[in-house]
Amino acid sequence: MIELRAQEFDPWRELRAFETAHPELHGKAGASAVFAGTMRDFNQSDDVAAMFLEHYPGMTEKHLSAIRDSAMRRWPLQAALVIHRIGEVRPGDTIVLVAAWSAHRAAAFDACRFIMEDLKSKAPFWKKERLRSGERWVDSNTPGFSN
Amino acid sequence: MIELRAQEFDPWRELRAFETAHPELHGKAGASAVFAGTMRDFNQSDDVAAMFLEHYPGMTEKHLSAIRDSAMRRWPLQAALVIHRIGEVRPGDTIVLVAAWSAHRAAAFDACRFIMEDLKSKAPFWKKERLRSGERWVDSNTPGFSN
Amino acid sequence: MIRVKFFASLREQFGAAELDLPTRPGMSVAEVWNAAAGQPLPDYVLMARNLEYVQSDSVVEDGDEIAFFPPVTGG
Amino acid sequence: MIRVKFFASLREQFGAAELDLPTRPGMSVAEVWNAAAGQPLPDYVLMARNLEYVQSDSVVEDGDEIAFFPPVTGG
Repeated sequence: MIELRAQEFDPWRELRAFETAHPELHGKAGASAVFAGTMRDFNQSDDVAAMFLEHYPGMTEKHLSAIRDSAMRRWPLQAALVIHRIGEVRPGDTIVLVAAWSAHRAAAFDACRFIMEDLKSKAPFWKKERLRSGERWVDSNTPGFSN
Repeated sequence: MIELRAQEFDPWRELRAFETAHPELHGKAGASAVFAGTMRDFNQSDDVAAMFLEHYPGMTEKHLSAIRDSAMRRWPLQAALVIHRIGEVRPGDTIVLVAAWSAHRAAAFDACRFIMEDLKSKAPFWKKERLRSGERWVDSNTPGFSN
Repeated sequence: MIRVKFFASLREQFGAAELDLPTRPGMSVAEVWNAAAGQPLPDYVLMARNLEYVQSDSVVEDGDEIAFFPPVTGG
Repeated sequence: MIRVKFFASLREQFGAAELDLPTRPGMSVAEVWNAAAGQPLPDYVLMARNLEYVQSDSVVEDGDEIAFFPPVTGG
């Protein structure tokens, strides 16, 4: 499932709801790997009061679906979920939720991270931060691997 | 936090409760990586009706705490959580929940996987499966990386 | 005609989210940028044709939607 | 005296979860196994001394808790 959300959401509640809606996972998916990205109230030493998340209607949904499909082909997943916020976001709000369910942990871990890295580097979203001193576009995402 | 649980638990509810109990994470932890391991109703082609999870009281808690402390030293984490079931477990029950909170996703992902791999390969737990045809000890865990 | 879209800082820079342009046979995405922006295409700009990433030498067709945007910062 | 513990399949194999054994000076964990199990230590068996993993040549002391168990299968 791929979804863009204009309202605040609780990632853990979404995961419960998704598993409840997919009873076929019960007793089959031995492993689920999850990533939740949250808006911090600081970035590059400045206090960030709020943020606007712009996207490209049509392309963003299409790209997220393509990432998910690609992960489903590459690993033996039983399900994969991507929810991403759009519009006005406040500190502490969840921005992105990615989850992958599989029979074994290697596939779940690898697929979850693959989806996140592709999303961070290619999915059409742009953050504009609102600081006390004014607004600014975020330049670029930091790399997702330590070395 | 490290905990052994004798009763069934919902991993997503635990994560909500943990974040509610740690308001200092709000707006600070930009990334959380989570793994939930669930009992499957099949293993090596046999139907598994139930399972008993034996542990080594004293050593198991000590080892899990040491893994968690080691992850907290190695990565800039704001929090890390490990909950593991003991005793009678049924298909669909969550066996293990690991979560790591950090300002950036690389640390959260790496730490979550590190804790899981150490837990799988070294934490003193032993699974005995109950099949229709009788009981058997699980021999060994499968490797956690694809290649 | 093709529909040209700008997003984020590029949209603000050009003061418009979208505009329509006449096409010429064999026109590339880089030439669409030149016609729309009146300046050479900067290296950092990303391009999409009909909702999929393309390179600047990709050829456009009548009826296409061509988008230009800065590096993405989602997640 | 030392306290010797067996877990999982080893516990079932020996029919006992724990037993007390007298120590000898310089006694190794492998020798504790020999004295408790009456057979050589198999390669696959894991060992802990006072709740921490040790090797089979580790020397025990009076009052120690020594545990033997098969490969772990948690998580």
